[in-house]
Amino acid sequence: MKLTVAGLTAVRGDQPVLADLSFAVPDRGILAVLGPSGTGKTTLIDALTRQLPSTGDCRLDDAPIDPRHQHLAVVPQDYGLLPWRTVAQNVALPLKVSQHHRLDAAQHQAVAQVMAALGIAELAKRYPNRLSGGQQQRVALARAFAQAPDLLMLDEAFSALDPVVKARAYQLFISQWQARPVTTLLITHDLEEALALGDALLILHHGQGQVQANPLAKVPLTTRREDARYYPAVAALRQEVEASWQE
Amino acid sequence: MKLTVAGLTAVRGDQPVLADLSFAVPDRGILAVLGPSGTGKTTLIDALTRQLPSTGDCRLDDAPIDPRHQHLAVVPQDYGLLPWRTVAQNVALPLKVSQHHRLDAAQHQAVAQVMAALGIAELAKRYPNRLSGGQQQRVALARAFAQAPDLLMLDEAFSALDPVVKARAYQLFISQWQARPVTTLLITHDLEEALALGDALLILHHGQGQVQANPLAKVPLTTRREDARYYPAVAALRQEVEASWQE
Amino acid sequence: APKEIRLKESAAKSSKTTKTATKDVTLNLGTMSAPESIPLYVAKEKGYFEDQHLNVTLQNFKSPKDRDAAVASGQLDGAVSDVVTLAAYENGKLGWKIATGLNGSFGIVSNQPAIKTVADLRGKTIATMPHQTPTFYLDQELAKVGMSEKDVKITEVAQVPARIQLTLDRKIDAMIVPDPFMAIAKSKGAHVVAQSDPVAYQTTILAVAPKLAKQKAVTKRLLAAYNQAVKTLNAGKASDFEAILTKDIGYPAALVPKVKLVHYTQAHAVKTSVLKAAFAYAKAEGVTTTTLDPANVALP
Amino acid sequence: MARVTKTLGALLALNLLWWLAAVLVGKPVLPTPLTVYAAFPQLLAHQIGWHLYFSLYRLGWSLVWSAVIGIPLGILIVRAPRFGAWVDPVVYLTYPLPKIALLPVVMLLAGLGDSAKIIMITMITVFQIIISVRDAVRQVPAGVYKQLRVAGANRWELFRDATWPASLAGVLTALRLALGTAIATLFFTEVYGTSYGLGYFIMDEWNRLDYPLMYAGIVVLAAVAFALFAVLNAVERRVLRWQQV
Amino acid sequence: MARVTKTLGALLALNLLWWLAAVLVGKPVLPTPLTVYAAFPQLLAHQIGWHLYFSLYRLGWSLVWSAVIGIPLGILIVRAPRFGAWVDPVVYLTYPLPKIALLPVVMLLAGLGDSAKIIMITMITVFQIIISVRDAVRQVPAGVYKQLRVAGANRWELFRDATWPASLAGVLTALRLALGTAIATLFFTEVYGTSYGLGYFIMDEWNRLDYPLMYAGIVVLAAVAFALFAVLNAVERRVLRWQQV
Ligand SMILES: Nc1ncnc2c1ncn2[C@@H]1O[C@H](COP(=O)(O)OP(=O)(O)OP(=O)(O)O)[C@@H](O)[C@H]1O
Ligand SMILES: Nc1ncnc2c1ncn2[C@@H]1O[C@H](COP(=O)(O)OP(=O)(O)OP(=O)(O)O)[C@@H](O)[C@H]1O
Ligand SMILES: [Mg+2]
Ligand SMILES: [Mg+2]
Repeated sequence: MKLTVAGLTAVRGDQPVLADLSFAVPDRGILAVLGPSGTGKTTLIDALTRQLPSTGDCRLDDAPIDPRHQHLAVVPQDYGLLPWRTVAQNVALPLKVSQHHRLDAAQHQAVAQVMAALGIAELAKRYPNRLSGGQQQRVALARAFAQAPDLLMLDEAFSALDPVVKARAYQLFISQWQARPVTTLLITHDLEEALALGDALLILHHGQGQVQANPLAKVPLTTRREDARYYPAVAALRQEVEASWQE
Repeated sequence: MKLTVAGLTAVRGDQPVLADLSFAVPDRGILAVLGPSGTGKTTLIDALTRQLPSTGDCRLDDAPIDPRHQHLAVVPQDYGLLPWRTVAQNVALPLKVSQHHRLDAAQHQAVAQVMAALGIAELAKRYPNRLSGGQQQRVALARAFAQAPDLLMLDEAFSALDPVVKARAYQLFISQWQARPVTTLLITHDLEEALALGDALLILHHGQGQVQANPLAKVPLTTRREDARYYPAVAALRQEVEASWQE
Repeated sequence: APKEIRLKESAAKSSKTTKTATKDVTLNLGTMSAPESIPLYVAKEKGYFEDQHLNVTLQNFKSPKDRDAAVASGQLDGAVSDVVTLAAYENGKLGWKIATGLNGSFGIVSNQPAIKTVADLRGKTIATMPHQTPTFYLDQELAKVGMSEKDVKITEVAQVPARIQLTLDRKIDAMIVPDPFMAIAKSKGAHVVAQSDPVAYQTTILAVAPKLAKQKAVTKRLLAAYNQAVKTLNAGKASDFEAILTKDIGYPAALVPKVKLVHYTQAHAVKTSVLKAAFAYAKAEGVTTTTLDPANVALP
Repeated sequence: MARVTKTLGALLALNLLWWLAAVLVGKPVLPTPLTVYAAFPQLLAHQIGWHLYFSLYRLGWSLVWSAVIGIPLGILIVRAPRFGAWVDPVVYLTYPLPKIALLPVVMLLAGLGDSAKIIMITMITVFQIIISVRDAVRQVPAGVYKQLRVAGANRWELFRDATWPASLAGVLTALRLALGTAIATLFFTEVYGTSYGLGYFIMDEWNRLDYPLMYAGIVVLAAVAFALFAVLNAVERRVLRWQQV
Repeated sequence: MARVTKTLGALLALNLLWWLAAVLVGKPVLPTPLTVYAAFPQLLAHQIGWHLYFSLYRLGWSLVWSAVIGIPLGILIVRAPRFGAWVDPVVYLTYPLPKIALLPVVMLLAGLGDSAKIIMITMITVFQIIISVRDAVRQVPAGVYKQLRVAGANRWELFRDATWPASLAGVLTALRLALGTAIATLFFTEVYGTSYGLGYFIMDEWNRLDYPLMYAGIVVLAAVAFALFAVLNAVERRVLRWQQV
């Protein structure tokens, strides 16, 4: 579904964070959101999911965004795992909650598959406080991937992973996305990640920003990181970012 | 001070995590610790700081490590900020606690400087639950940098920072380290980071690992990232890591 | 849950098999753990109430407060009470009447060897319940030797056993308690300085709710059963009623052989002079705002 | 096992202290443990079983009622803030009322039997449950609701997956407090309209100044309470497994 | 402001309910609010000021004592586990004892004066404080100690910077419960050795069956309690500022 954000304004405490922000993500588009720490990336997700009061018009296709009517999935920056639910329960919970019903056998299997792909199958019965940081992040990822949302939001969702697991998680994201393309908001500090996964980039600064195309947008997701232009583009992006964020 | 770890063995729950691990970090050395998610990097810090019962012999110079007798500083993976203390209080706290006394004027000034360098000076009076993820991490970094420890341990301490702030934090780390070199354990998933800051690398896997020299160890910290060999070394390390972690 | 009533009946079955015929009138009477309640228990145990076609339940109360709560809330048809409390009932506009005077008694008890007579109480600490019958009695005793409440130190101790203990430990010099506490205190070494005569001086009463007071025939039957019980009591000796004395009245079993029952009197009206004095006392103590008319509280 | 030995040790220590206190006081009002334990056989003759039975019956029902009223109310005050803004002051105004003063009203409505007693104990304990559950629910960090809300959880799901597990420890504290208080109030709820119950028994023996038997009753009461607390602790260990690190 | 209007609304609603109940019951035992408020002028003649003063004096001291004993004990049980393993069973065994049964012993040791009353109220409330503080401290996540320990904190610093702020909300709950309970127990602690105190006043009017005046006393008690609760709430808002998101 197409995500349209128009004139989004949000305040944290008494400090304005998002100032009349407008952008759009086409159906099945992946928008990578970059921006300095503390600029309002997480706030953007909170405002979109209505966890934070905000003004402005946020729509999925034609309907205003509402978690009770659309299916939203988020990997929050702090993972947001419920400490009193096991890993398996945490992964299954939003799916169960969003359909207000137990999982059927096919869904159970899908959950198990996602967990296996992220290497947390053998942790299924553990409680979150017995996991390492990266394992917790993978649980949060599995939880998002196990759903079939209308809008997927990842808030620095790969930051605590080692290169190998990260690559595997990218792969899983790509294959899931290819099997069932979903409009995605990908918040990251990692320029490589933004280029590797995003169709377009939004560089957020002082509560505002413009969407710009990813120079590698035409290269298929699966081969992008092998593309010769990848690392030069990272270097170019780094320069742009550094230039724009120095005040 | 020289850190010597001999035969360190630690268990989490009923699962052995560190198995007879031995390594040494020379005085003023920076050891970058890499390893797959869930392999025991955080456990290593917990064992060294005696937060987790373990067997083996861990010494700083000749004395067994003991937080009550040596001055240890940690940036934990989950930041470990006290929610009931403001940013400024959080930063000052370990310093105050380790000397069992209030800060003197010089220390207050040092604290303020570190906070300014990390761009959190204007957050001084906020409580941690009103900070963004990256801001929290910077508070944790400031807290560690404000101390003059015998052993500094950073657990993925730059993971939530945007490239600009991260570069600034690297710079701060380097300048602090040059002003007062300290034996450092740097846990990271970021190969660039390991190469940029580490003297030596420890790739931890299945609770064991060998220290290997950083190919760039001879290049000064300040110029390392501009060194022509930097990116090829990253690529090489990536290959080694991927090869060693695939089972 | 098994009903407690049934539990009691099975315990009491040894003495008498219950008649199965349903009774005309059901009455709920409140009793205190004091000798003036004994005739009621005897009437119940011997079946005198049943003979009068009364189905009586006796509700024992450990403290006057609980009894008065039950009285005020209309849970009781009659209750063992006293004249000053009756004034409070009047003050609360409950409309309760006196069915008969009872043979209760109070004593001034002390454990100080120096206190032998009421006159020795001058300046001493006396524990009681202020503004209540025990204090009313104390006032009259003091008046007899030309003293008043001002000449002693009255202190309130609501919990009777605590009162006894304080006296025994000489934390206070004397106290006013009714039987069986007097007996208990005596058995622990205290001595009685003065004691009201349960026959001549009657402040305890059986009071009845307005509804029952209006049913002349029923009160008559109630008092008939009472009189029957008094006869039985006066004919026997304390040990004949051991179960009642220990279980319902609260005498420690060891004391029963020493208990001497008073000579119980038949149902009768309380002397107007006593009522007048009690009501005057109630007015003086602020229990009531107006002086009550003794005629108003008699059965019609 | 270690817990059991520690408990036995504490029991022993408590008895020693008691014995010491009794010897120091040296009055019948505080008999030594030996005197009291010697009185234990008499308890049987006094139908201690029935006293126990009736007390447990009254305790059980009143705790069930205060839990059934208090826990939902405590949760609602926080989770339905508009409702809470009305109920909160009502709780503050009614909690400290001396419930005994309402005895006449309770008797008026419920008579002299078990229901009056159950209502009294419930009235006394329900406020403690409301307040401690409310405070526990208030301490639930806002973060735990976020994921569920984003997933479109309804009120029931928010309750089942966040509020309830997050405040369960507080609920158990509330029940512990209520249990202790309920037991301690037996002595003034079981003194009318009954001749059974541990409260009645203890007060009756007190009235007779039979201290050894009175203390024997108190010991039984303490043992019962301890057993009930142990049950609550076992429940807690089970339901709060996830907290063990 | 909104809170004030809600409170006033609740007050009004409570009075309406009371009025309705009184009309339905229709007995002097539950007078209507109007009758009770009409009796208010009489309170002055009854020296309500002194009754208030004495009750507050006793309440104040007993709460101070139970806080001074209960809070450290509750914290120590958790933070000094070896000590706790001994004390915990003692608390469980002694909490439910009917404290009134210990009245003779207390009187023996402390006489009839204010100290006996303060001891009684303290004995009743201290256990609630111990248990709820203990449970609050137990819920402090282990993580908050880590940084301090790594920095070499001593016991006092661990307490000052972690245990205490983390369990402060629980401590305030404990004080709230203790306050409510303490007020509710005045009615049986102020019935010996005194002619002053709100508990005495209420019981005395009960003895006279002067229900309007008795309820007037109860209303005063409720108002006092409400004011004290409001103070506690204000303290809480101040010290728990860091929780506001
Ligand atoms: N509290 C705990 N109880 C039991 N097991 C634990 C606990 N914490 C961590 N573990 C397990 O111990 C192992 C090592 O965890 P550790 O946190 O040291 O990993 P790590 O190397 O830091 O990983 P990451 O890079 O994901 O942070 C993991 O398998 C984890 O599941
Ligand atoms: N609960 C809060 N109350 C008040 N201010 C807040 C709160 N949370 C965040 N802020 C402030 O709002 C601003 C935006 O925060 P946000 O979390 O959206 O940043 P971000 O872009 O996600 O940063 P990061 O990359 O560090 O996660 C920051 O300046 C932060 O200090
Ligand atoms: Mg963020
Ligand atoms: Mg880790």
